[in-house]
Amino acid sequence: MVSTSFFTALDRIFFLLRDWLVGFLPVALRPAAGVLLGVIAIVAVFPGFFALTTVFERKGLGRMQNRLGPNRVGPFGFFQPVADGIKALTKEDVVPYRSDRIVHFLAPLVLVVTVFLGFAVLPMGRNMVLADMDAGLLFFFAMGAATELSIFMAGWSSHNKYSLLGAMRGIAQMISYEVVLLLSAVSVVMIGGSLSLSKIVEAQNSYSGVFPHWYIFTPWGFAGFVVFAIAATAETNRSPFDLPEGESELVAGYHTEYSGFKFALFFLGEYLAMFSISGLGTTLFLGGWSAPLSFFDFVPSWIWFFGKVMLSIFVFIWMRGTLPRLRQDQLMNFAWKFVLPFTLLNLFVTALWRFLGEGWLRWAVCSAILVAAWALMGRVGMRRKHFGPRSYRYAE
Amino acid sequence: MASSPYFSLAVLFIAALGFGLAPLGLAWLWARMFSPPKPNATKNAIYECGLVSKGDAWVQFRSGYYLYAIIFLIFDVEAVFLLPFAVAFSGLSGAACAAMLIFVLLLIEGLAWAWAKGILTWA
Amino acid sequence: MSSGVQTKPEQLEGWNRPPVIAPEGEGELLEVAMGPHHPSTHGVFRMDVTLDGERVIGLKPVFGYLHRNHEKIAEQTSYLASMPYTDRLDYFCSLTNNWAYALAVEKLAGLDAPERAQYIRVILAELTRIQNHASAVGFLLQDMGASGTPLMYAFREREKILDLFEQLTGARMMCNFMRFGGCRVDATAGWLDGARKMVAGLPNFVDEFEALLSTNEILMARTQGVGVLKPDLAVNTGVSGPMLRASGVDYDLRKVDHYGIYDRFQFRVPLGEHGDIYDRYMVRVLEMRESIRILEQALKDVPAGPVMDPKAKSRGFRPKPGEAYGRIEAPKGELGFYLISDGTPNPYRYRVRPPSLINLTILEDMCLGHDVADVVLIFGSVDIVLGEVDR
Amino acid sequence: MLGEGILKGMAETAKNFFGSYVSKERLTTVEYPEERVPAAENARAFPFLVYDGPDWQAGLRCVSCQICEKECPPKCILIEKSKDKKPDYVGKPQFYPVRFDIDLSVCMSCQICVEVCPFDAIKMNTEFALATDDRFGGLLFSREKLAKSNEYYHSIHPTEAAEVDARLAEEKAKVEAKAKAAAEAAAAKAAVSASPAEGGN
Amino acid sequence: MTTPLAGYLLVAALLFAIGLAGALVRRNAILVLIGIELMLNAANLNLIAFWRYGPHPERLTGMMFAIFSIAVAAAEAAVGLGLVIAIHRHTNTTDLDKMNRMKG
Amino acid sequence: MSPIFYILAAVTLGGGLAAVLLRQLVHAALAATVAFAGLALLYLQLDAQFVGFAQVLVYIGAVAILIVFAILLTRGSEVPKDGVFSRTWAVGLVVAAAVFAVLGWAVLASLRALPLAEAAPAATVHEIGVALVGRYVLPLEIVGLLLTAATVGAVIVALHEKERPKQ
Amino acid sequence: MDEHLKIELGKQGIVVTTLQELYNWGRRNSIWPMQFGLACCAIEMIATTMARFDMARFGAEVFRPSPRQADLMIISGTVTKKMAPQVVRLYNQMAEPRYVIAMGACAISGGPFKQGYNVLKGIDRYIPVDVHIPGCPPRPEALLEAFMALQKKIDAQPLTGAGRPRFLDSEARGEFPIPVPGEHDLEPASNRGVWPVEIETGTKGPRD
Amino acid sequence: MLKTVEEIKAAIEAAIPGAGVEFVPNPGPAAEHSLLLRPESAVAVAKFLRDDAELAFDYLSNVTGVDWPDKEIVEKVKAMRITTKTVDGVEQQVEETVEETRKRIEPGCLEAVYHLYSVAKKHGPLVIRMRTENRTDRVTLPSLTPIWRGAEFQEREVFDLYGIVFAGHPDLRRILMWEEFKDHPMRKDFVEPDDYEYEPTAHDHVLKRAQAHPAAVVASGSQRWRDEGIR
Ligand code: SF4
Ligand code: SF4
Ligand code: SF4
Repeated sequence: MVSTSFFTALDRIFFLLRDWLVGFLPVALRPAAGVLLGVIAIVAVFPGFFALTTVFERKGLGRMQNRLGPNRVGPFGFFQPVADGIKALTKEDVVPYRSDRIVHFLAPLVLVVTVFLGFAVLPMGRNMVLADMDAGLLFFFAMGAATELSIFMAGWSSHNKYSLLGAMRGIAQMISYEVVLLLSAVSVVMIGGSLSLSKIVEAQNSYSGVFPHWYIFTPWGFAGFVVFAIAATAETNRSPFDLPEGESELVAGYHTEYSGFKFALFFLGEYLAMFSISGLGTTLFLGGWSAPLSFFDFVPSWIWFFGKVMLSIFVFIWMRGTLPRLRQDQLMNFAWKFVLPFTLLNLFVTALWRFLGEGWLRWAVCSAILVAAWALMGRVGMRRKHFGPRSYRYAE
Repeated sequence: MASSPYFSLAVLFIAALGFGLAPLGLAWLWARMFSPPKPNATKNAIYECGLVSKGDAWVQFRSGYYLYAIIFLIFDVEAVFLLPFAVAFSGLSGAACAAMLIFVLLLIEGLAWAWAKGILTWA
Repeated sequence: MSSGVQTKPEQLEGWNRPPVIAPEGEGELLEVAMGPHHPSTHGVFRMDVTLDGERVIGLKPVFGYLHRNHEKIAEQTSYLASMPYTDRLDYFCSLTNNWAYALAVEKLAGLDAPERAQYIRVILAELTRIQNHASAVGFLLQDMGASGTPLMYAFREREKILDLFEQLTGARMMCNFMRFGGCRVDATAGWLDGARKMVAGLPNFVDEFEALLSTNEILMARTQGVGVLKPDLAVNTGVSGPMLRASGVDYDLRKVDHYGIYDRFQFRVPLGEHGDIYDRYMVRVLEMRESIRILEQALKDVPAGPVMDPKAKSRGFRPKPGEAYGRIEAPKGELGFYLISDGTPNPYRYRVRPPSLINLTILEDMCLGHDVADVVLIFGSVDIVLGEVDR
Repeated sequence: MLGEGILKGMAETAKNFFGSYVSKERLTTVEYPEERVPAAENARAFPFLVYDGPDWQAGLRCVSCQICEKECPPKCILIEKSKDKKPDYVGKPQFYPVRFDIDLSVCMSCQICVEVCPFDAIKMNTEFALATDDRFGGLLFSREKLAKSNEYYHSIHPTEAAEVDARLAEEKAKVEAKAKAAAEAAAAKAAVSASPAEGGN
Repeated sequence: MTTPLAGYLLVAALLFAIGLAGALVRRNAILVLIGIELMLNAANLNLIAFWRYGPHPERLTGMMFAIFSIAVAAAEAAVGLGLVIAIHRHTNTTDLDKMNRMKG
Repeated sequence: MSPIFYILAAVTLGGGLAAVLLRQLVHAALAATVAFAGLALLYLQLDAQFVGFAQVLVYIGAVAILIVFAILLTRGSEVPKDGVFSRTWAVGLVVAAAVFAVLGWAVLASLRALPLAEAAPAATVHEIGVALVGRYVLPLEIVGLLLTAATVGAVIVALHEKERPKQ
Repeated sequence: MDEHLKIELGKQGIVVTTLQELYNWGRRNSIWPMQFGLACCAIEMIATTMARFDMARFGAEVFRPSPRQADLMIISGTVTKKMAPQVVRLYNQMAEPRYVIAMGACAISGGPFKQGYNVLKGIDRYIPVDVHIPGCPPRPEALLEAFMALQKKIDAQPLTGAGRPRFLDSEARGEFPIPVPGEHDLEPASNRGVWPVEIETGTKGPRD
Repeated sequence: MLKTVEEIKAAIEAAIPGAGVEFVPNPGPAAEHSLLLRPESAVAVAKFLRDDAELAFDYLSNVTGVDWPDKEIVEKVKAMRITTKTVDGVEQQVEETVEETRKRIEPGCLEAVYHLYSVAKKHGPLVIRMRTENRTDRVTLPSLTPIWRGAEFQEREVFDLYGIVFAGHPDLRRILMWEEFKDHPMRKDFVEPDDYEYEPTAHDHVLKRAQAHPAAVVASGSQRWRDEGIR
């Protein structure tokens, strides 16, 4: 079958490419060179992806707002990020006299490096993972934790009130949602049985009929995904959780005093974090690189992975185009008083899911518990904060 | 050596560092060659809405932040225990799970206590 | 100093000063200037905010960054020459400003506008109100961080209204349209048709807007119970317009003063109950709906006739000595003009009663005890325009 | 349930997103330099001086009465009256401006000069794209730059220009009629000048 | 220093000494706590090294101890820093010398 | 002993030394973070992957943040004018040096007695998980109790009286 | 001059030219305005970014609130004397290269309010302005027009040599003195370095 | 319905004996007559106006200042004068009436005008005004901010632009102009600062006004800064 082998080849295209390139080298160097190529691919692909995303975001937002968005620079405006990059490169680098120069310089680097490291454990296709580690998921979270430090460094070193306030907000927010992120991933690990992300994908890569066994299609998985999505948005400081950069109060938040390419690095870091967390969400709940329907299996796995990531990016953009921003206290209360308890509950539900065994019973029980909990907690929360729709009276 | 996963991590680390440093170096070079930086007292002062910045930004913050950090720390540690448990979960007996349940419930109790104390209310 | 002045600070009544809030936490107080260049202040406005953590315990508005000496200039030129300057007071609502000024001069000189001119005035004023409220809500949401979408929708509609303005008056924003005793030019039949068509599409827009926002949990959480203004305090502070009505006070000059021909139209005055930001938002949205009703009625039966009082003349206009205070219900509140004539071609005293400035009097009270982020919203919900605040 | 309102809002933006590909209503951008919104007939940007006939200097309607200068709210018109007179469109000798400057960097586009001019000599242009990096050279418009032909006026404000033309024609006709009547009367007078008892009206 | 274990142990000992010096030498209470954390970490390093090169790696004893130790150290840091903050609230200083002076 | 070990040791010790020596508290905290990171890498070098990452997660992700918050909460980012070292610093140094001497001697002296495993033991997360609820279940519960107690204790200590909302 | 050197120089010239082109292309197409509005004109500026006119098409919708990250200051509206020091300070705090568009009569000359005691008669008294847009307010299209004029201006700027813009010149000072509010007026009333008054005075004497 | 201004005056006088309210007619077509309050009793009267159940002027709409500069009044006066005249060779003291012109400066004043409405009763306006004794040193009036908070910013504005000092105002600072500013620009005799160095369309009255300003001296004082220039 020509077509099958063609698609298999396509699926493995990167490996074939790597092997071909590495083939020119002496055998002793080959593994190292292979790794190097993989790294280069990551370091090249994701920033490129970032550039594209900025264009798509600006255009997509434009479309939501009844306008076109950038379309003049290069074909369809796709050179816009290039121009932005050149501009950022040649822009003067202002470092306030009172700032802490070294930390000010290191902060964007720390951000970019830690975010890049997170990509190492993401399986971006069948066997396409740079470092398949036994504790991959933990590694990912460990790297995510380090980004908080870079935000603190940026905010503190700028010696600017808005920056520091923004950084403090950012850290408070990120640590709150990081707990949620971790715990919602624990559910998946409980069923998937591994911290290795490629194993987790493998576990989901099977089908009943044509339908895949993605975790999002289980009650606990769906709930986990919703919580994960909320927490991921907060982790990456995207709207409606973009408080650290809350333009309406804090000017530009922790990077107020950054200019030139250092600012661009923050921008890059933020987007890369968005990609990596989307990738993680995809891996944990959306079956990673596996095809959505069994007969789509022939499509190369990496296409599915990137497709799913793109989809989640679109949702990020979509939310940004729609939602206003929360307030700090609401954000914190939401994290600790709604999302976290719900996630903990989800842990128990996941355990229940295992102990109830196969059958419709576990579907019914688990869904009922989760829906009831969501509705009840939402209702109670809204009641306690006294908000809800209102009706109005008129004077003639 | 190259087969170790850490090797690829190290390479990635270096590459990422290079990725961050290279444009900064390029920008520095550009500034050296063509576009001289022009620092001056106003430009390099702290930005504050177009006014002269008053007071110190490094002020003392409120302990609310710290309280959240404590609870976060505890949950972080909890996750460190939960994750290996979760990995082993599918093969574990009910009793083992119960042991973990107790552990988790203990921490939840801490959370509930904090909630009741009103610490989880951001002021 | 002068004798006989007896007021002592201790005579101040309870509501005349904002409550004093003591810092709670052990954190240091942070003094932050928000403005004059600040992404969320609507123009060049500054608030010196004292923060205890993120809680506001002191707020001093600082004005004057856009003080353009409108009154002084007006006292040095003719009555007519001030008309284009009124456009630039509240630059969202040049037509209602025109009307208020024309009304005051008409009162001063004993003129009246003909029937058709009155209808055109009502149509323009209500269109102005719709675009103002839509933009105000859009800006409010912008402050809330909604990355522009509601504002874009508001401006999409606003552009349509501005097109109408431009076709009639020649300018998008600075219309300079009304004259003492009428309007400068007449509306053609084609224009009225265009206006009818435009108005027919407006309810859809308001529906869309409401679907986008009104029941959004984040919006509700951010706005309900924030920046509450009690009705008695609101009245004492001279607050007017949608803000006053959001506090539940039924005071709409269109109903109270019976100016123009508003008596002929059926419309209701929406009232809030809580006086918080959400009520201010909703009152504006509901007022848009009522304005659409007025527009539908007014556009249905515009009478034929002249648009200028034949007695009125634009050049060499010298009202008899005397004074007059004319006010209308502008989109932002009570806009008044107080004029003293000494019989010369220039007004002796020309004073604008700016609703924006006076509505801000209570800003500090509303903000105290809230979060910094709320300050921005409360400020946005007052709906001010700096051109009017500082004049 | 918590989240309903958010989903409703999301649906709204999604509608607009997809709508922008199919409906003009939802994609309102006018790509400016290539596409333009048709100018409204009444649109006004800056004033210009109307002249009749081919020669702008001879045909300027402005009689240098300086009313507009006085009435212009920000005082951005500067007129210097000529010493001599020249005939206007009806043949009446009038002063003309030897200097007529409008500082467009000050002009507030208020149209008051147009309103007060009794001679329909100054009108509003619709040209707005005057961005320049030269504040003094580029924005201080003198007579030469301000003068635009009546045809141009017709091309930008057809209705209004037609009205003005009609009014002027009417006036001219009136004046001519009057002149004719006067001439006739004079002729008649001359004819009957033999009898001194009559005339003197 | 032929065995790798010795290297690790020496590093741990050195780190321990540095931490100890920090704890003893610095005036700022927070830094003293950092010093203590370093000492605990040095101990952890010992645990892991002994686990890795010790006689019964399959029993995981050292490793498990290290994990528990991390947890305990974290808790210690939380409480310790909390104490520093509390003392700072009363004495308005984090300087141990000053604190002592104020007390006695 | 691979060169990597030396690099990591240098990073760790350098970070630790900097943490102790730097004047600016925030710098010291950041240096301590470097030391923590170096330690985590040493753990990885020792084939303790899980512990290494847990170290990063807990120390860099949480403890460092805690320290930083504590610094900002106590106005610690200003450098005190009257010196950063204790008046008894010499004594401290001597004690530390003495301790190091003893430890170093102990290490070198005792090593000879130890039988050493050279092969890397496999300690997968799974095994750790099993052990956690198996052999080490008692310590686990105790740690749970301890953590809860620590939460309560730390919160009570750090909580400001006035900030305690009335219930 | 020997051949070799000439070729070498020629090569360098080419390099510089391509660099210059790239540089100008980049900054021309990525002009991020500062989020900064002063008065009525600001509304038209906002309208320019809105759906109908959509400045985003030129890649200029990224309004940055911080002057560090912005390239273009659109002075949209009346600069009062109370505001002028802040405007100058903000301009000073922007990172080079920075451009200024004076939008509207007020920003150019004080416009309708130029007779006011608190209105600055043109921001170019204190900072150099790249493009002036007359109008009150200028139509959004006029702002787009000015934007394109600015792009053209950028395109014409050489990277080296005598004609290079101020910010590429290491001799030129980057700081513009900030006026201080005095008892009656701003002091000083203008910055002679950017406001070349002498050339113009006297050419138009007061009338009699 | 609202009482006439005269009736209100009577009501005030009945309620507050010795209030000394004066009726000021308005000759224009608007016929919004006003009441002139004496500074001593103004606060009491204002309180009465607000709290009286029938009047209930709970809403202070507008506060403004008016400047009435000193007027030079030229009048012809008939005066008796004793002159010595020689009548019939005898010097006599004779009284005779002569006309002479006299100039007299009528001191001006600053006036604060308040427009009151009632939200509760939906009536108004009632205009009340207060006058200072002169324009220079005795410019204090009582603040009505304690009665209507709506006056807070407006009184500050009047203070800023006219220089009326409102005693009892909680926060009387300049509101529109900067703190260092010295003049009160809305007064009729305010001379604008000299900053019309060059205008493309120079209008001499503007230039003249500018040059007459005392600040012209200040401007030349900044010569040093000018010479330094930049670049
Ligand atoms: S349009 Fe207005 S500002 Fe412009 S010249 Fe005419 S009168 Fe003057
Ligand atoms: S334009 Fe008209 S008003 Fe002005 S001077 Fe000429 S004729 Fe007179
Ligand atoms: S130029 Fe006109 S529209 Fe622009 S700020 Fe000035 S007055 Fe307002």
